[in-house]
Amino acid sequence: MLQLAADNLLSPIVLSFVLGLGAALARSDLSVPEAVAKGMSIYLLFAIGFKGGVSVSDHGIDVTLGATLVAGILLSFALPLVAFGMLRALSGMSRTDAAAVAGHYGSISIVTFVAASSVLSDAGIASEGYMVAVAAAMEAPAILSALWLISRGQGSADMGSDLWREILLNGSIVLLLGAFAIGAITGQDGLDKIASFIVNPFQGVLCLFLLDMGLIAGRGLREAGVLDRGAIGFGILMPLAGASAGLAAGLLLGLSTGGVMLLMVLSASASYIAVPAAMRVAVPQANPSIYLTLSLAITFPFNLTVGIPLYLAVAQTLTGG
Amino acid sequence: MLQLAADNLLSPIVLSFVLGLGAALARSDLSVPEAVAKGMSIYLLFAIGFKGGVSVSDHGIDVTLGATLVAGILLSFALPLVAFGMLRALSGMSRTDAAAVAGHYGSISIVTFVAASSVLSDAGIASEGYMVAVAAAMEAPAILSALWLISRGQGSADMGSDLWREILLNGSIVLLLGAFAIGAITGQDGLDKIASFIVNPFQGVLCLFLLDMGLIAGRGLREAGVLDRGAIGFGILMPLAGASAGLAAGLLLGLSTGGVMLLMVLSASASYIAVPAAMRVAVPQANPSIYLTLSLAITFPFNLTVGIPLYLAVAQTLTGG
Amino acid sequence: MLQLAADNLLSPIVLSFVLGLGAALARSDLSVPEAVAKGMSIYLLFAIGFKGGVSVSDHGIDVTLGATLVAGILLSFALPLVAFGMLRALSGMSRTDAAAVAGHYGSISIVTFVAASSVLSDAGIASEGYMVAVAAAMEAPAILSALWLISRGQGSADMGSDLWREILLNGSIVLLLGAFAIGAITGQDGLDKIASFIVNPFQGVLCLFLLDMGLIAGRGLREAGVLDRGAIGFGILMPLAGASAGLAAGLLLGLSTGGVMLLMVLSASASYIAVPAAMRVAVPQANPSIYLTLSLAITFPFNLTVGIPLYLAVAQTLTGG
Amino acid sequence: MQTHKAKRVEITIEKVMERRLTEALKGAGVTGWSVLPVLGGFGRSGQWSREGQISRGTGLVQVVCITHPDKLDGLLDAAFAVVEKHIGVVCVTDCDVVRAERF
Amino acid sequence: MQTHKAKRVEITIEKVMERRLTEALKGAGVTGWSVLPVLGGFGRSGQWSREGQISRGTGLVQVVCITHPDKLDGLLDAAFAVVEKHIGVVCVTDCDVVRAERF
Amino acid sequence: MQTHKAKRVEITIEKVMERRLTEALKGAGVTGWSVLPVLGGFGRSGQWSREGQISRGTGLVQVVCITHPDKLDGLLDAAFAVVEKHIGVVCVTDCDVVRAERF
Ligand SMILES: Nc1ncnc2c1ncn2[C@@H]1O[C@H](COP(=O)(O)O)[C@@H](O)[C@H]1O
Ligand SMILES: Nc1ncnc2c1ncn2[C@@H]1O[C@H](COP(=O)(O)O)[C@@H](O)[C@H]1O
Ligand SMILES: Nc1ncnc2c1ncn2[C@@H]1O[C@H](COP(=O)(O)O)[C@@H](O)[C@H]1O
Ligand code: NA
Ligand code: NA
Ligand code: NA
Repeated sequence: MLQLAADNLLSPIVLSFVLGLGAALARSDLSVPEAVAKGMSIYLLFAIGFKGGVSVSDHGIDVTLGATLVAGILLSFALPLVAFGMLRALSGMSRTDAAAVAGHYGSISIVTFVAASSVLSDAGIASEGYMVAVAAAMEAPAILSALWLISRGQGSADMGSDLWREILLNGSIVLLLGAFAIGAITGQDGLDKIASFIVNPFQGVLCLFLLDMGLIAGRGLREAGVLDRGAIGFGILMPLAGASAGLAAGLLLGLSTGGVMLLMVLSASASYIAVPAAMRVAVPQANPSIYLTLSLAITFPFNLTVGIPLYLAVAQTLTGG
Repeated sequence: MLQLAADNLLSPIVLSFVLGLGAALARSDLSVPEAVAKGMSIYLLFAIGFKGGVSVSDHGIDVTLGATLVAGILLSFALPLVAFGMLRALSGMSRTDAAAVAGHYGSISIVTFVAASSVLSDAGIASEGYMVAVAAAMEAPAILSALWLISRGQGSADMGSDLWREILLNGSIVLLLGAFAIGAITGQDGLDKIASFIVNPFQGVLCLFLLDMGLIAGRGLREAGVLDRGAIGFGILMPLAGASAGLAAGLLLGLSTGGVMLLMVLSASASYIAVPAAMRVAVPQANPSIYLTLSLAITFPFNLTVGIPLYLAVAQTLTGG
Repeated sequence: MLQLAADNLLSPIVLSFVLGLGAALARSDLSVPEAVAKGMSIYLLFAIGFKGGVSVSDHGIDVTLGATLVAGILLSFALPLVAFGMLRALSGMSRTDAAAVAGHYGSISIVTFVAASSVLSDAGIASEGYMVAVAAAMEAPAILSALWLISRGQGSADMGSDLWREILLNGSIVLLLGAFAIGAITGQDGLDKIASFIVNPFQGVLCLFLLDMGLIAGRGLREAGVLDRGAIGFGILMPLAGASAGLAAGLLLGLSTGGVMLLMVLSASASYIAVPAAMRVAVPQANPSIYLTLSLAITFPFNLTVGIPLYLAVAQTLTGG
Repeated sequence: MQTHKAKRVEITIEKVMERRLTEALKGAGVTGWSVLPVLGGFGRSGQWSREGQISRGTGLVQVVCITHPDKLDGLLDAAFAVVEKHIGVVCVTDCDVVRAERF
Repeated sequence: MQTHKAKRVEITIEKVMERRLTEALKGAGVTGWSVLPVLGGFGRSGQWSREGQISRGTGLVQVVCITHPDKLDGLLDAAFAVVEKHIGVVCVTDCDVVRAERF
Repeated sequence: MQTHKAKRVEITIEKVMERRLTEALKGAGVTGWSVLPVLGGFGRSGQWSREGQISRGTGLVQVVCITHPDKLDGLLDAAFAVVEKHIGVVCVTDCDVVRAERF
């Protein structure tokens, strides 16, 4: 377990993140152009989706696929309520801000998922290929819960008729599910054709992407003054709560060791793509610095460094994997 | 033949295109940054040019090289006249618009060529390496024909003294021919040094590039209202006419199966890079929506999905390859 | 030696540079988007730094590491004085411009270093992994010498309190040293994980990067009118002087053949990233066209085509390697 | 050269609101607009920069709309309805245009 | 601070015409200009966006030129000769500059 | 719609000077600004373009700052102290803003 943690902390991907973090904190002008960051994120989504699809085409559709999708959706609905309760107890932030933050923690961070998958494949631990689809399914429901929390208070949320289409068809969901479908259709043959693009260089691209995430997290930390102490505590406790819920669900569903760990990671991670965009449109009065800083500068680093090896160790112990 | 068509339709590159198309039609916000799209197109041009050059350096210059170049240039000059006649018969568009469209169909689409090459190499069918140079040679002559068609009518085309330099030295021609020359000079040794960059990941990059082409085509289709029914029919019939001309030329020249198929593809495809730019400068009164929509949203998808396997089957049958 | 020069001149990387140069001189519109160029430079810095670090972790820290670092720093301080003297003798440029140029030649060009490393690895010649750290150490001291030269004259240099932090923490130094540290920490294990990203495609990416450098150098040459004949002579003589100083230092330090050659390359090359930025802030009255044209359009091409094989031949002869 | 009075309206707004704003402008009958990128900025909600951004929730654009003075009030009403609760700046300048029939 | 009257001319034009326009501006004796990217827009010829564009034929830029009022007419004539048949917008604003000797 | 007089200051300056300029603006008490990219340009120091630039020393940005007329003088003094020795252009336009309390 300690060995595992050390291995994880000293892997190129975590160290690349730390490099970016340090550079931003030292106010270096190191930066990754927006277009390059977007390009890498397209690459990662395409690759992880495709590989998930191929794995489903290899192993057939598991009987638990449907149940796991439902579990993921329920977790995404339910976790914001937990998060909201915790935030109101721990932190002095406004009801609206707390609800907006809560929405982020019900949803998921795809890069955390990608990093966890890459730890699994390094360790040679298999997982259900359809977890990619579960990740996609967990993106949006949390937004509904957040808006419900806001509308229950005095605040008002502005759900234009188009917002739902935008959320459900946002680029990252479409790309992830689309690549998943392509992988499932073309299977191992398709993978063979493009493996030297989406498999071999994957970890290297992930390094550079995490370098950029580190830069963003570091810039965020420099503005961490928007967070009170309770909020920071929340940013570390909530992933543990989420992971526990994911663990329980994964064990109930009888997922493999890798699958349990990935469901923990999804539940523990917080969105920084789909949910912020939806919140800016629907709840402009909520302060974006709060939810982006918590998600990117507190919870993401925590999951990447401590969370992933911890969740894996727990999943291994409890599934006997 | 049916098997071939199915294989092609279910390949990762065609499915990636379909994904982009679907995402754009569903108005997802999925998008590829302009800089990334340009970067991938530089990569594809460099790789395809280089590999063509290496193949020439391997097999020596074929006696038919010169004849094929001349044939390509003649096709590029002649096809716009065919296209113009067809358009005037089928569609109600203005003389100027028809001439501008016609210019696009005499010229070529390098991505269609790239996709066809990749189908050939998947199927293990060889082709003349110098077809890359033929592709470059076919880019520009069609522009002259289009301008001649316009000036014959009442319309006027504005050929500033610089336009020719711009057309002949446009980035994609220079890069394609330059990489071809580098490949021809450095040969197999050069290829060995950079094969893991330009050969192995090639199909994967092509997938992402076609994803973007799908997005563009899909956005185009949403504006397909600018096209009347006759114009849409033209967008499908003209590639067949072009391919037939290319087929005749290829058989006359005695090209290999792969070479015949590539000449069909070049003749069947329509430009969306060099010609639109020239038309915007020289014939601003022609409506760009018409020629871009036809070329990108009708003919490109047709060639990618139906055309390429069809042309290959025909070439195989008639060359006995 | 002639063979070596020919091999170098006819390698894909040099030919790619020549292609870019020719395209720019012919005023083609070929161009690489800024974001893509920056992305490739991040890739190259990360890869070269990482591999240097891995090599240090493999071979342990050489006793000469410290001495070589000190030598590099001294060279960076001293070479601007040589350059300034030469410029005042050869060219009619103003004292301020001469001092600004001199600063560039004390510092280093990381792409020249990368190209030289790739020639070494092609030739199977080993070198000290820590030369990457020496490269980083040589970036900044020359700036101090330049500012001292300017302040000694009537000119004034404006060293805001922040400029030093900016120079020492500029993105390329941070990335190079950071990747070096990651490579040193993760060693061969880390390299194995990302080798198919940072090792295999390296030369190919370098080709495209040099294509862009060729475009920039070519655009620069079109404005070479800002340089008098003496300045152009300086742009070729100064690298030879620098290389001689580097050679002497390398032999004194007892570096390997590859190490001597790399120290020559560092001393011979001129900055175009860190120093221009510092000069724009501190000495805005110095003309950027002069120092950028000299560095990018004269010295860089000279080193890439003639310098690198020459320095390698000399290093091999004198070290018996 | 003959020029005509017009109004140049420059609206700095979050990228996520762009489509909503331009729909509103269409509704107000404007004949065109252009969207320019914004790299970063500073305002009451702090400082931000586009570099390395991966979140869709951040980032601004500038929508520039040149319009006939008679349409200004309608345009401002429509724009303000969108911008009101959101961060952003609306700035109107007098200008002269050629080809007035276009606006 | 001492300022001087000047004119700010903003020309939105297709990228393929950029060099022709700036050559014309040089011919009209202007002392400088800046080119800004345009991400997308809407006009009589429809709506367009730069995202994922690979065609060289599309895409706009904005050329901003600050000039002395005396040079305005020459500038507009020169610019209009280029823009006339092409899509694009020309918009002139009064402005104040420091360092007037530069314009 | 109720609008208020304000000033739009547009400063075109080298990217390396951006932070120094915005710090000076903060010092002068402005409440916000936006930074726009510049792709290329022409001036007394020649022509340049951003394409393929790898040097950190080149490249311009445009800093746009909308401010209350009373703050203009302080802003110009602060900006000019930074811009003075550097290349760049400062251009001030009258404008109208909604939500005047913000500036
Ligand atoms: N006075 C101003 N001048 C120019 N841009 C501004 C101004 N105030 C705000 N902005 C822009 O609008 C964004 C949001 O402003 P705010 O709503 O004040 O946080 C800032 O980040 C700036 O990009
Ligand atoms: N009134 C306007 N205000 C701002 N930009 C405009 C306006 N009209 C046109 N444009 C820009 O100019 C482009 C071409 O316009 P048009 O020639 O009307 O099709 C549009 O796509 C916009 O980017
Ligand atoms: N009159 C002008 N109008 C607009 N931009 C200008 C003008 N003069 C200079 N610039 C911009 O400022 C940069 C530096 O100008 P200069 O200091 O004259 O070399 C140029 O490259 C342009 O981008
Ligand atoms: Na979660
Ligand atoms: Na054709
Ligand atoms: Na040097």
